[in-house]
Amino acid sequence: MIVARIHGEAILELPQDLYIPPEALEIVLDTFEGPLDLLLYLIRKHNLDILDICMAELTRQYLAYINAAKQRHELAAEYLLMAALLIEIKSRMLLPKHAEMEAEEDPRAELARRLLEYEKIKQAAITLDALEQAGRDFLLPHVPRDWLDIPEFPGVESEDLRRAWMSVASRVRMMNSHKVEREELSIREHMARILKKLQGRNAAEFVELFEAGAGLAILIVTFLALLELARESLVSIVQTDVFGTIYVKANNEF
Amino acid sequence: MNSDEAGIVLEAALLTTEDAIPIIEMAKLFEGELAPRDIENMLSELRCKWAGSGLELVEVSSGWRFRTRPEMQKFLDRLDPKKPQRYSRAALETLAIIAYKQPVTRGDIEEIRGVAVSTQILKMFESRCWIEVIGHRDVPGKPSLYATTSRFLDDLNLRSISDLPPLQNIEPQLEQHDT
Amino acid sequence: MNSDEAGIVLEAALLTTEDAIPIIEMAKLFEGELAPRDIENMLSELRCKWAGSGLELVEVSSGWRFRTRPEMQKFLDRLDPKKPQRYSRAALETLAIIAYKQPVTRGDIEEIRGVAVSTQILKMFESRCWIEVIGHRDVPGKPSLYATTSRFLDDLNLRSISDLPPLQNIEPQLEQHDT
Repeated sequence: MIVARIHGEAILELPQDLYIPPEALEIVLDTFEGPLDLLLYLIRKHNLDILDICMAELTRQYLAYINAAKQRHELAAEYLLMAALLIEIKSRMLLPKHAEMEAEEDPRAELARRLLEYEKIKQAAITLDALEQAGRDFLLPHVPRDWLDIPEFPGVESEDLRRAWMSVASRVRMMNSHKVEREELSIREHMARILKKLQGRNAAEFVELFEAGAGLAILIVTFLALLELARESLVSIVQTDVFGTIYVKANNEF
Repeated sequence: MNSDEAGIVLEAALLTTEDAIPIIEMAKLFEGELAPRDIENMLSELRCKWAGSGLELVEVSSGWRFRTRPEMQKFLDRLDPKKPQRYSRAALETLAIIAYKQPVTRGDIEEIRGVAVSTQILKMFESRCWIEVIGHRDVPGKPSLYATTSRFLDDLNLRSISDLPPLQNIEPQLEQHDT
Repeated sequence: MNSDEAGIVLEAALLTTEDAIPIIEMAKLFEGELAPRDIENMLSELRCKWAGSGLELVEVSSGWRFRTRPEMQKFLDRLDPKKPQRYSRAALETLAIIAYKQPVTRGDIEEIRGVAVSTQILKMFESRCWIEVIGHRDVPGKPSLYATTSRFLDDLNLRSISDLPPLQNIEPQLEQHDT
C-alpha cells in the first residue's frame, strides 16, 4: 500500500534511529504545533500507514520524544494526554477479541480520523498563506476623496481662515485697542522657517539662512524676516569681530 | 448626465475608497438614474480601460474595487520596505479551521489542532476584522461561534467562501477502505 | 524597464499611497535608474493622461499626489452622506492667527483675539500636525512660538503660506480707520 508523501514543509532531518541530541530537543518540540503534529511527523517520517498504525512502534517513538523533552523543560499537558491515549489504544488492541467485539470499531480509527483531519488543516493553512493578501501582495487605491486628507477631522479651507481672520480683525477694530497691520505673509513664513532652522542648535551663520539659488525676491524676504525676528527679539544677530562671521541665534535658551 | 460623465464619476468613486462598493451602492452616485444593468456595463468598460495598467478592477465579496496587480508589488515594496510580518503556523491553522469549518467555537479549534488556542490569535484576527463572533452555541458555557467576515474574503480577493481552495484529501485511499 | 512600464508603476504608486510622494522618493521605485528629470517628465505625462477624468495629479508642498476634482464632490458625497464636522469659531480664529501671523505665542493670539485661548484648541491642531512649536520667545516665561506645518499646507492644498488668500481686500476699512 502506498503511503502518502509528506505534504507541506519537511520539518527537520532526524536520524532514522530517533537519536536526538538532548540540546536539540527544545528546538524540535518547538517546531511542532502539538501532539497531533508530532505524531503526524513520526508517521510520515517512518512511512507508517496512517490507516493501519503499528501502535507499539508509534507509542514507543512518541514516548521517546516526550521523555527526552520532559528532562529539558516542562511539557504541555496535551503531550502527556496524548501519551496516555496512545497507551490506552495499544492496550485495547492487546485484548483478546471476542465475538461481540468484532463489530466494534478499531480502537485506532478515532486517532486516524483526527490525524487526517489535522493534516488537511495543516495543508489548508499553507494554501491560505499562499493566497494573495491585501497589503502584502497587492495594495488598494488610496486617493483622498475629500478636499482634505483626513475626513474624520473637520474640514477647513483657506477661505475659512480668511473669514476667521476678518472677524478677528473687525472685532479688534471695534475694540480699537490693537493695531492690526497688513503684512507681507511671506515674511512671516520665512520667520517661521528661520526659527525652525535654528531649533536645537546654538547659532547659525547669517549666510546659511539664505537659501542658495533662491531668487532675489526670496533673499530680500529672508532678510526682512531676519530683521523682523530681531525687532521682535526672537533672535539675536551677533558679530564677534569686525568683518567676522555674523551669527544668528534664537533667543530661547532657558 | 451622459454615460462618459457617469463613467468618470464611477471611476473616481472606485479609486477613492479602499472598501469594495456594491452595485446597489454605486447606483446612489447617480440618484437612481442608472439601472444596475447600466452600471454593470460601465464596470466592464472600466475594466477594459484599465487593462494593461498597474491596477485592475475586480469583484470581491462585498462589491467592486480596484487593486494593484501582483506584479506591481516588487516595485511598490521599495517605497515602503517594511514587509507586513507573516502569520505563525498556529495563527494560520486557527484561521484555516475558522474559514473551512465555520461557524466554530474555540473548543472545536482546539479539538482539531490538539492544543489550546491562544486568545491573542483570535483577538489579532478579530482586530483585523477577518473573523467575528456570529452567535453562541447552545451548550453549557454558551461558547462563542466564530466565522470569517466579508472583509477577510475581500482582503484575499475572493468572492465567497466557496472560492477558497478546496481542502485536499491527503489520503484518498481512506474512502476506499471505508466503503 | 521601458518608459511605459515606468509610467505604469509610478501611476500605481501614486494611486495607492496615502501621503504625497516627493520626487526623490519616487526615484526609489526605479532603484535610481531614472533621474529626477525623467520622473518630472513622467509626472507631466501622467497629469495630461488624467486630464478630463475625475481625479487630478497635483503637486503639494510635500510631493505629488492624486486627489478628486472638486466637481466630483457632490457625487461622492452621495455615497457617504455624513457631513463633516466644523471647527468652532474660536478654533478657526486661532488657526487663522497662527497661519497669518506666525510665529506667534499663545499670548499674541490672546492679545489679538482679546480672549483667552484654550489649551485644548492648540493641542487639537498640534495633534492634527497642523501647528508646531518652533521655538520660544526670549521673554519671562519663555512662551512657545507656534507656526503652521507643511502638513497644514498639504491638507489645505497650498504650496506655501503666501498662497493663503490675501487680506488686502478685506482690510481697507480697517486701515482707513487706523491711519
